[in-house]
Amino acid sequence: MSARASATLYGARVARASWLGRLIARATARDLSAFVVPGPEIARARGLDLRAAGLHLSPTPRHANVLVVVGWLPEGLREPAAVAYTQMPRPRAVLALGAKGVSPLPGPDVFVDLDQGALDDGVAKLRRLFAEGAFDPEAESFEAAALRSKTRYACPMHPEVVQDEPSTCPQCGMDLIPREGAAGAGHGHADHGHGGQDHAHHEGMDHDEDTGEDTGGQAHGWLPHPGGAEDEHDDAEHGESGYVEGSGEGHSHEGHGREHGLAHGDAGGGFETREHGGHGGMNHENMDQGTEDHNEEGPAHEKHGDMDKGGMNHGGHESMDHGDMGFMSMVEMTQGTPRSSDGLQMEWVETPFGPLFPGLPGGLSLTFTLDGDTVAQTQAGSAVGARAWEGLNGPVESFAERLAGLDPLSPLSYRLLALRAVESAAGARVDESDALARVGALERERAASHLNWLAGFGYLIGYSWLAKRAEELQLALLRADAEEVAGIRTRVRQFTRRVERTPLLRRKLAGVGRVPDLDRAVGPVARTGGRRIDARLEEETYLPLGFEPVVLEGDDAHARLRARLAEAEQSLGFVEEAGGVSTPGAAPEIDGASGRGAATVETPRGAANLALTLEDGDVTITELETPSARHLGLVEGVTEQRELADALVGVASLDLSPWEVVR
Amino acid sequence: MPLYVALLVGAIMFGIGLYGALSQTNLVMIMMGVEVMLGGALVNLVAFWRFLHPTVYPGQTFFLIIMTVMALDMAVGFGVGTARFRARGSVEAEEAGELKG
Amino acid sequence: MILQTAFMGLFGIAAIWFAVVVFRTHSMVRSALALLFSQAALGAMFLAMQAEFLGVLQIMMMATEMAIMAIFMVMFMMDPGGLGQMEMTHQKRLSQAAGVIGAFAALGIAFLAGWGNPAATAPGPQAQLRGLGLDLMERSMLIFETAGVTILTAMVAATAVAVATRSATKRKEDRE
Amino acid sequence: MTTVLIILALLVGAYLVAVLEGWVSTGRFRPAAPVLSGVALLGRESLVPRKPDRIFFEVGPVLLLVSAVLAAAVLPLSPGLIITDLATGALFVNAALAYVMVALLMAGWGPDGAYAMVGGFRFLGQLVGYSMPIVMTIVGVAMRAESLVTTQIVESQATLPNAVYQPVGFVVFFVAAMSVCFLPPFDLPTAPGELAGGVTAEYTGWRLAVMRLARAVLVVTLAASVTVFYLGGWNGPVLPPWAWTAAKTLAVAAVMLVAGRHVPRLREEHLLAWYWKIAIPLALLNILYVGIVLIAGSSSSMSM
Repeated sequence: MSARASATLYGARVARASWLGRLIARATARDLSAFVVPGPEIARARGLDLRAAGLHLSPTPRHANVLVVVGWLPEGLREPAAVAYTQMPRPRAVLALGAKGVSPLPGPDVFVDLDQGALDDGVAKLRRLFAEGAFDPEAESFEAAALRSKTRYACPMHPEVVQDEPSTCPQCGMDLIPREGAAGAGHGHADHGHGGQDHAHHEGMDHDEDTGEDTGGQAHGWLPHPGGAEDEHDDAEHGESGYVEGSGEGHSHEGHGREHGLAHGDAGGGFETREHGGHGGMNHENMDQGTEDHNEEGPAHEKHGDMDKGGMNHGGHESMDHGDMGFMSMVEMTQGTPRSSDGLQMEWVETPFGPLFPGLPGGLSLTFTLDGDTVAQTQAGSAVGARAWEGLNGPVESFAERLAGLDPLSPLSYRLLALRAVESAAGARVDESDALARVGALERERAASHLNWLAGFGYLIGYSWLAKRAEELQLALLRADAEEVAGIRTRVRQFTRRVERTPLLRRKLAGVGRVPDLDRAVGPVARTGGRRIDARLEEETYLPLGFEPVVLEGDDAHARLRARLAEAEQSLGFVEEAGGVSTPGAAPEIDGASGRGAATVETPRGAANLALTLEDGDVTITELETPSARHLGLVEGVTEQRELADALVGVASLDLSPWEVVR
Repeated sequence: MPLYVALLVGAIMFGIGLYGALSQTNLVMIMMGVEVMLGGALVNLVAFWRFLHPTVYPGQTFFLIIMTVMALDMAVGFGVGTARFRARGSVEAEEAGELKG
Repeated sequence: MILQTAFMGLFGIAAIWFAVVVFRTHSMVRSALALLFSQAALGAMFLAMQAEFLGVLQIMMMATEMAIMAIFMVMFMMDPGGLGQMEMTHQKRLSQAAGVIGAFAALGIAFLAGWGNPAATAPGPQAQLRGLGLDLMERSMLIFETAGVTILTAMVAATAVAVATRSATKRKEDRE
Repeated sequence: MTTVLIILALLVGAYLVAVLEGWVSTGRFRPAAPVLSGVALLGRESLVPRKPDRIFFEVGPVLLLVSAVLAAAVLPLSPGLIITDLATGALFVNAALAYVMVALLMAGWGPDGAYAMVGGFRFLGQLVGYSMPIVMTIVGVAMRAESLVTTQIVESQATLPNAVYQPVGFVVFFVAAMSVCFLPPFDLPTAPGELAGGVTAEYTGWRLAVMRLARAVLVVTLAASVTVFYLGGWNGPVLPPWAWTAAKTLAVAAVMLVAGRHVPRLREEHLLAWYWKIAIPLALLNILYVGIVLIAGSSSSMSM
């Protein structure tokens, strides 16, 4: 697909190529803004400098015209990426780096290898493509099967009645009301483990201009998981089976605008409005019906009676007999709902922050239920993690390679983990110089990883200088050879001092991201809670280096920031002492050895444990414990009842890697 | 002539505000009605100042005081509203039965 | 004079139209913003009436005031989308009657009373500002200061009422 | 004629601000970048969200632009070069800028997206913080000029700019001005990292171009108001008056743009707390201080 013959852009905008068009196309070619999938941190971890290549990074696909896909795209991200693509205004392009196959996405317009030189070439190619083919009268419209939305018909009274054809409800005889849902219903919620998650936010946009594209194809959010768009979700947990399509008959007039809200369960609506507590259905119905006919006609009451029953089935709110009161009771509406911490109940809006959220690592799917701008509930998961560790089993020769591929954010640590576990299983020993070189590589990765985290964190907290400088240092470190590391260490030290002197930084971060359950934490998160936990303490190689972990008090985002900076500097010191940054080679010579082995490596995020059995050159993982898997459980405690920005800072400060988590 | 235009506008605004304040069930909407009524009063005030006594400034002072009253009405209204919302979860007038004397 | 009347009429109609929208729309935020534009149109009308300071003040004050109204609106109604088709009025007939009677009463007074000859000119804006300032600082000082202190008291009192004390929250939790 | 000139000056200013912003954020000086990106945006589709509040969605960016231009209408570029010299000029600036918040609220509400909405309401909260200090500091300025007319305010600073005369007011006003044009660290409504662009997140194509233009004009307007109120406007030796105003305005804009890069974004709670607990008392003190200085100046019969 990449070998498209002529220089046409798949995502061209439908327009005749006039002189004006050519002018605009040329301008577009010189103004490329990129939305990076899975995320800019992956590009950085792979040593790519997108800015240097001339791409402007955009926080939302709406402002971008190039979708940059870095490396292999895991299954869970393909649909979100395709959604992001549909949400980019045309002309748009896909730039794939390193891997091509990204199924719901169209084939890449430009495909290059994963390195800086190739990236530069790719951007140049992209510019040519834009200059020549940004406007095309015959541009195809992009339509991914999974994204096509489909109109289905539901009964306003009985949400369980959903049919493909317009007809009447078998239970009450009312006309069914159309609503939109995704065709790919098979990708339901259970599949993604997301409970009531839906594409709440960023709904599709109607291409209102000049395109013949099926607007239904755009009916999905980019940040959210484009799963099934049915709205009967999450019933058990929130007792909201009383969802009713509120955008019924009388609802369509544009003049009264907002076709969603409480009386609206349409997944196609912007806000995912959820009822909490046990009496969802009822109030909806009253609202729906209570409009015009209340004061005038009698039959309305009868309807209400009907509905009361309907509601009660779902909610069991016995006393709810306001059919003849003529208005919706706010008291009853708010009665059973969970209270906000400040006692002021606001509507709960479920908002996805991920898997492609610019401030968080790509692939981390976070869903906040917002109560105003306070996070009331949190669901955290990973869209990119492995389905199961079993996928990593296999021949021992390539085992290290496979485990290293697990997490693009810290591949070396996992390679090392694999090697050590295999060696322990086979009873092999590593000589001293090798071990030292490994330490050098591991510590360099630690420093780079911390700087990479810092770049993303700086972006999240709106501290551009920090983000930029951290990125520069990280990229320089990845490209540095052994001699240059010393220079980088000095720069990191200066950087640290500068960060410590930054006004307002402490005020912003102190107290944010406290972990209520520190016992579950490992790595820097635990160490900033004053715990001296570090797998490196037990390693012999570190003894002569005089290793002492960076332990800080504070247990908040600021302490974590300082600790990571200090660790980065410390690690660079070890790299200097180790005298080399060579990556550890392939697995040692193991000839059909069998046995059980276990190893622990202090990855940049904390200790990862691996236990495996080796049998005739085949590896079977019996246990793999990663720091992010442990930390993912901390997210709720860090975010709930926090202001949105604080919650995000808290999550980011944990430095989660969604890649090393089982979905 | 312009005086009558202003008075007409003032009167209609007052009528709309009165209707709103009486018909709405929600506290905030009731307050909006009151604001519309006060707006009508403001129009009259400015018109009287401009067309009847343009050199007498207490008219403008009175305007400022009405504006203060509007702000005050907001402050007190929302204070009470928030307290009620906290206590009862509603700011519907229909549900404020216990406020009856 | 005719131009003035025309502008006053124009802004007056805008104000009335937006005021009607306030109670006609189903979206809370639209209500609040319609009220804002209604009041801003009144401010423009004041400008047309050569009350520059008052007009600008009205336009400025109302922006903030109504925006805050919008926030409370959304908060109390628990609904960003407006309640759609929900009925939120009561005693409709009575209110309509009251509104119409109120308007007609005001109109009656307006048109039946003899207002005397309208003044053709008003002092310039600079003179107005000066006059208003002097009035505030001399004759009406006590009144204005009283109003200022009153609003401060009201604000403090309202905040005190609205902010739940720790003990009150606790009591409520106990009760529940 | 003056109107055209001022609007032209505003556009040029907005252009330069855009160049500056690009320079500051990417580290590369690309004088053509704003034009390219503007033209490119015009060439892109402008999408409308699925269920927008259409009126708000369309009006938001335009209102933002209009209120920024209106505020600039009473700011003089040089003596006589002003669109309208209102008797209530200093107040009018505030009145026009109040609608920045309305515009952002509309832009946040309109597209029917959670990020945008949170952004819009965040700016409303921000307004609750900055609106009082900004008015109060202007009172200090107007007291010295004994007028709300902007040209007279500039003239009152012929000997000594207000930035020196009342430094406290200057600092408070400068900070508040940065909040009005939601520049970092006050970019709560548009936070790219926290809200993926916030109120601007749903705008694409020419609507986004309008939004960005409005934002740049807003920065120019606020920088110009700092210049007029505190830096003595057109006063200065050698250069022609308009050049002084332009140079000062650009310098202020540059400081605003650079300053934000070196501090993290503020937290909403801190923003409010600091404005109410620190800025407002400071602004009140400033008024008191100016009053005392004025009385002392007039009673000591120094011809000032």
